[in-house]
Amino acid sequence: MTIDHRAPPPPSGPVPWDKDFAQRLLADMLRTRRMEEKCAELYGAGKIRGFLHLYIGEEAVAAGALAALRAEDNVVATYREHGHALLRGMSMGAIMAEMYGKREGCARGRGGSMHLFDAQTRLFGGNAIVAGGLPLATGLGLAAQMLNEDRVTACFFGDGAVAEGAFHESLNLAALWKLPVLFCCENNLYGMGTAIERAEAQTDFCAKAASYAMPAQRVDGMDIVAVHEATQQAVQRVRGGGPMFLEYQTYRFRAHSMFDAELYRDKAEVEEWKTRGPIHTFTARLKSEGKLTEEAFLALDAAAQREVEDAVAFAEAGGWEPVADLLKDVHTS
Amino acid sequence: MTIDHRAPPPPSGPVPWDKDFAQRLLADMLRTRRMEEKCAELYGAGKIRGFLHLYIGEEAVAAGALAALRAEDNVVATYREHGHALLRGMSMGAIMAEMYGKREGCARGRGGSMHLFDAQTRLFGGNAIVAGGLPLATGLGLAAQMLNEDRVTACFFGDGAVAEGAFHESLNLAALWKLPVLFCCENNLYGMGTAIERAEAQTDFCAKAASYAMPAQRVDGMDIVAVHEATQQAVQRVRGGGPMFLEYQTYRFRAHSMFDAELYRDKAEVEEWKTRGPIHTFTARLKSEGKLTEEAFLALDAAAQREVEDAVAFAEAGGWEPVADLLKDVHTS
Amino acid sequence: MTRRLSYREAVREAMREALQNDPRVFLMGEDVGCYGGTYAFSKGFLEEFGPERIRDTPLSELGFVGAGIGAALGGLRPIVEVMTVNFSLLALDQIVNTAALYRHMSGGQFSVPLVIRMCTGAGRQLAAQHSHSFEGWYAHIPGIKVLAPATLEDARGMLAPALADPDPVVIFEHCQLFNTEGELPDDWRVDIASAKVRRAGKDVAIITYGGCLPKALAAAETLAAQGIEAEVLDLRVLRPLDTASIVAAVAKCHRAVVVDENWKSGGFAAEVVARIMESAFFELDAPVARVCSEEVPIPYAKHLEDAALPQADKIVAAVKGLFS
Amino acid sequence: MTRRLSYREAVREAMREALQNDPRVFLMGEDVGCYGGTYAFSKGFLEEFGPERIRDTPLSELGFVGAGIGAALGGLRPIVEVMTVNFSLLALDQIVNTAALYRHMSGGQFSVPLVIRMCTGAGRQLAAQHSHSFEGWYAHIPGIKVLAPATLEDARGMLAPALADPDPVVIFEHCQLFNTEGELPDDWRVDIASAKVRRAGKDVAIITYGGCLPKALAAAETLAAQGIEAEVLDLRVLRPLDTASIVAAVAKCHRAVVVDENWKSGGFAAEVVARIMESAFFELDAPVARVCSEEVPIPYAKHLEDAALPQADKIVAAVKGLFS
Ligand SMILES: Cc1ncc(C[n+]2csc(CCOP(=O)(O)OP(=O)(O)O)c2C)c(N)n1
Ligand SMILES: Cc1ncc(C[n+]2csc(CCOP(=O)(O)OP(=O)(O)O)c2C)c(N)n1
Ligand SMILES: [Mg+2]
Ligand SMILES: [Mg+2]
Repeated sequence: MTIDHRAPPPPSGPVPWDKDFAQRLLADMLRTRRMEEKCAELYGAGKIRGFLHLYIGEEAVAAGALAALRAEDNVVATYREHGHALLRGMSMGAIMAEMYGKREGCARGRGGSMHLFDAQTRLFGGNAIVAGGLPLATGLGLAAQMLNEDRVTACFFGDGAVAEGAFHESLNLAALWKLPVLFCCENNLYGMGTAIERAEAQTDFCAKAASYAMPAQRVDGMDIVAVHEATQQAVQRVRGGGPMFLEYQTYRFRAHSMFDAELYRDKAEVEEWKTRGPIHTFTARLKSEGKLTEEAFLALDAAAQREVEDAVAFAEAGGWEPVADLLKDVHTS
Repeated sequence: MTIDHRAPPPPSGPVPWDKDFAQRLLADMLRTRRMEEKCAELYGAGKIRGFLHLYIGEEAVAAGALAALRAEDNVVATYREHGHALLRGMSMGAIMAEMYGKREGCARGRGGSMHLFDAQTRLFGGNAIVAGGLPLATGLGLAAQMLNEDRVTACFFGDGAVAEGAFHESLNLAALWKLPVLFCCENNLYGMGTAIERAEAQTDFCAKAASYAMPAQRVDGMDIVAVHEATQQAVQRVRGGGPMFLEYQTYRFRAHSMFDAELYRDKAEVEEWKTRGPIHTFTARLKSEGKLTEEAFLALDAAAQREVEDAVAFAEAGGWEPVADLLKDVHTS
Repeated sequence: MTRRLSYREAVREAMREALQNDPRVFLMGEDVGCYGGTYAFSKGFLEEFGPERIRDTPLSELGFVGAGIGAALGGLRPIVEVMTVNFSLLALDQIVNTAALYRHMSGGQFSVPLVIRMCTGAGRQLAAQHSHSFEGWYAHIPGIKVLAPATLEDARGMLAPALADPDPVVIFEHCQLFNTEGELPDDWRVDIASAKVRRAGKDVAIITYGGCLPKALAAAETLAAQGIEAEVLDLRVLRPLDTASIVAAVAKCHRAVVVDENWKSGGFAAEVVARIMESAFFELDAPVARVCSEEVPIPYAKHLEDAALPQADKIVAAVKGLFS
Repeated sequence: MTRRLSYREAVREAMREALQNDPRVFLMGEDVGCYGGTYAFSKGFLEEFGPERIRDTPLSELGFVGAGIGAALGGLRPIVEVMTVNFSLLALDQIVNTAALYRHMSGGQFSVPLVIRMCTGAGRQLAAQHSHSFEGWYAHIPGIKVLAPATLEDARGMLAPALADPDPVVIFEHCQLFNTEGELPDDWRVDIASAKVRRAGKDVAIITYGGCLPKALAAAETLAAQGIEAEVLDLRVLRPLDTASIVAAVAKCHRAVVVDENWKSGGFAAEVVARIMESAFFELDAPVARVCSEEVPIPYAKHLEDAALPQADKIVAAVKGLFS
């Protein structure tokens, strides 16, 4: 039952993509990273409040996986969804303004960090209930199937969610009805402070999927190449037939939320996983293949930083939803 | 996903028990059967009301399994628990009086058919919420483990319960903590009117158990010999180590409850399964081995019928809980 | 013109009509298909509309209610049948934390056009776990509408506006009403916004809904024979609550009894009393009384169950108490 | 003599004492162990009492609450921590249909000596899904007791009688109280049966509990400066509710405002109003007012969240409304 928390060797090997696509995905990770580093800072400054869950270290998953989706597909995410929201296509300004609680935010300040929604890019939230998004994703899949729409629903959730009854009921329904849903488990080894082997009698998640007769695959979630390729294939399979389960093995470099003293894991473990950081390892691979120069990297990074600055400026300049509108959007009319 | 609903050949083969034990288990099945046939009649006469779920056809499971337990073990059952209550040791009179709603019933008329409880024999109910007993059983196992008591908790539930989140969460907890719980799935192929292959993406329940790293075994639930032997071994294993899952393949001969028009299954299917009836096949085997004469059978049956008559007389003679005591037993004091 | 039929038939007609008129509508729940519906509401529908649209689910209340929410977001108009309110506790997280909050959390970007139907109430000797009535809980939640059809018109007429509503609607059908028969007027169309006076009176307002409506009407007849004319107000819509109709009835009668089947403490009747306190206090000639279930899990035995539930004679007694 | 400490420390002391005094007591819940408790209530306990008795659970609210019930039946005295009331919806079926009903369904053969603790309430900008207060729902259920410690004494003292109770007890700890500090008297022992007057007054009774108590006391100070002496009654025990103390406060002041953080419609305050209606109507010089949360999911932005919740100034305004 004890599983190995030590990081496997850093991702390496050839990158089977052209320069443009590879740089786009690198940029996606960089944009996410820079945005969240800024969020952490803004939290310290009291500009962002409530709970803030950073995705830092896990960027290869959202970047690699979302790039495998089409515009008409659906995305369902968790409270750790800044990356998913950004890379699905929300403007960083709308995200940042929402975290500020400003009316320029996607929910005009009602949702905050855990509730990023975007109808235009079919991002069905942000959800602060662990595993709460899975039944929803199943239903989105059902709608696509019954309406004969060619839409995959990608549903992201953590390893902790796997113990919830909602996981069980949703995977069974999706498999029973052969719904076009891709279950994307971001296994970062911990649910808050609880290591996976202290929460799961069976830590092999593929055995879990088998209990719903659902095909499953384990993927190195620190390797954006592996993530993207596996997700591409999975999405294709889901498009044609029933659901599939992907386990992305990843790691969160920061605390669970801004309140976490991290008593439950060794600094050394974190440091070891950092050597597998999705951004620097991918950067090195691209450089070694001649698909990226240091100048190009710096340009991408500078662009990301500028985007963050603009987003912050946008949020700062934003206004507050009038208190008179407090009761708005409880109902449609 | 289509599974075969046709009955396999009737149970046969040698009975590895001495005459006394074999006859006792036969008597257990007979007592249960006669009691429930009477219940059906009394329901028609309006003496028993509410929901009534008969176990007719499935008696080999409770009879065989409960005979493998000790007095200090715990039993958790469902709303289809008349057999479990009787064979765990409750008096038929207390059961019958409870179904009448009389004060001589085990819950003085408060519970009825679905809520038979007996502290003395450690029967923790009767539960009208599908899968509601599983978390409870897990906790009873936890108590035994923490208090260092040598108690197995046998938890009965149907195939329908397997789809519930409570099943998932309970099996994971029990396996994770290595609790002495025996999960006894009475797979009668239907949850109400829903055939198992229309409810479960994975109809191989052993694959389900594997997803909790829990040992599992499938047993012919119409064969009391198979049931008892497998349960014996399982109980031994549970006593020493962690939990185990047993799937008893059985069949309900009657409607789900007294309101069911049975639109969902063929009469022919029912008739075919009746050829595997646990009582007549076991009777035949015992006779062919010379462990039972026709006279002995008739004597057992007559005793069962007498017990039923006595129980009915007891219930008939019982009184009504005074309305003044309506609020009793909401709290201890 | 009117037509004789049962509450069950009225619900069936409403569902069939919805299924016929709108291809986005489908019915999903435990045993709605092959079994014919636990309470026979959908008997024959599987044959008529097929297994895609009459969708049997596994025993997974949280899962399939959540799937209904997702399906609604995805463009369908699901009618999700939760067999009984008792089992809806298992689905409450999805109803509260997803369906009800979704529109607000998304700043109005999404709404959830979902209808959930469930059987509620006691009176059939099904004992503690199968006799709940939690309408008051549901009526507490901003973001959903809560309906309690008690008449044939409402059984027939409430579904269409519920399905047309862009937000989640929960419909409670009381098990004691299914077999009641009556005359359905040809024009059975109803709103889902207002309370309705079911019997005019002037001496006391009996305010109720759902399964207690027939008991209130019976009590009113008894009282009439004794010279007390009761006005019976059927709330119909528990959220949003039609305070104006409550105030009007109290202003007319100056005395009121609130009747429902929730346990008294913290049940729905308390809210009605509080509204009267806030908006009609100076109209009152006597304190408002409540007739609710006793503070006990509902027992199986008939005499105990009867004693635990609101009954016409208890309503009569409560009304008389207001005049003594 | 008194001692300075925080609400959090008071809860910690109570738990540590229970763990030390009774080997049957153990603490179970998400992240109570390695993490040190989500709100640091059990920091250091894992080291002190070991992983058997400080038991981290998977994310399985229904499962581990149910396991707590079974463990209680099996002879232990579990303290089950449900991280917040928000997640308790997932466990509600086990709490209602098993824990609360068990004794009754078994005709008194079994009881369930279980304590469930949970964090409740809003005010920390955690938005709609993390800001619920469902105490009113729990207080509706026969078979459980519901406590709302709002003071240091209650934080320190309520756990022991709750654990000694043979039946299930649910304790709501409001998240806004955790860091409040004060003086704990040496004799902090308390009952779990009665309401308590926290401030004596004669002009108006402010009736509240939990996270709203400090707001009510602040309002009372403001009112005092304006010549209105408010009596502040802390209900403490929401089920069974101490009606006598409510009636006494109303009989003394003849005016009352009920304050809680539930949404107003169908929230706990409605029950308090209904009790006053039933038992103190003739004492009232004005209709009882309620100050509750607005009928909206709690929004994230601070100014909106503040506007959605009861606040001292709203209480002051409501009181003044009673005198105009
Ligand atoms: C139903 C529910 N229970 C508990 C929580 C509190 N909580 C928030 S995040 C979290 C850990 C979830 O872990 P995991 O699913 O692995 O996701 P990760 O945070 O690692 O991305 C917990 C326990 C919650 N939000 N919802
Ligand atoms: C949570 C819940 N959902 C629905 C029901 C209604 N119901 C009662 S029994 C039953 C079928 C259960 O099937 P199974 O578990 O296979 O047991 P069986 O009746 O076949 O013994 C259903 C749907 C219930 N009692 N509880
Ligand atoms: Mg995780
Ligand atoms: Mg079955």
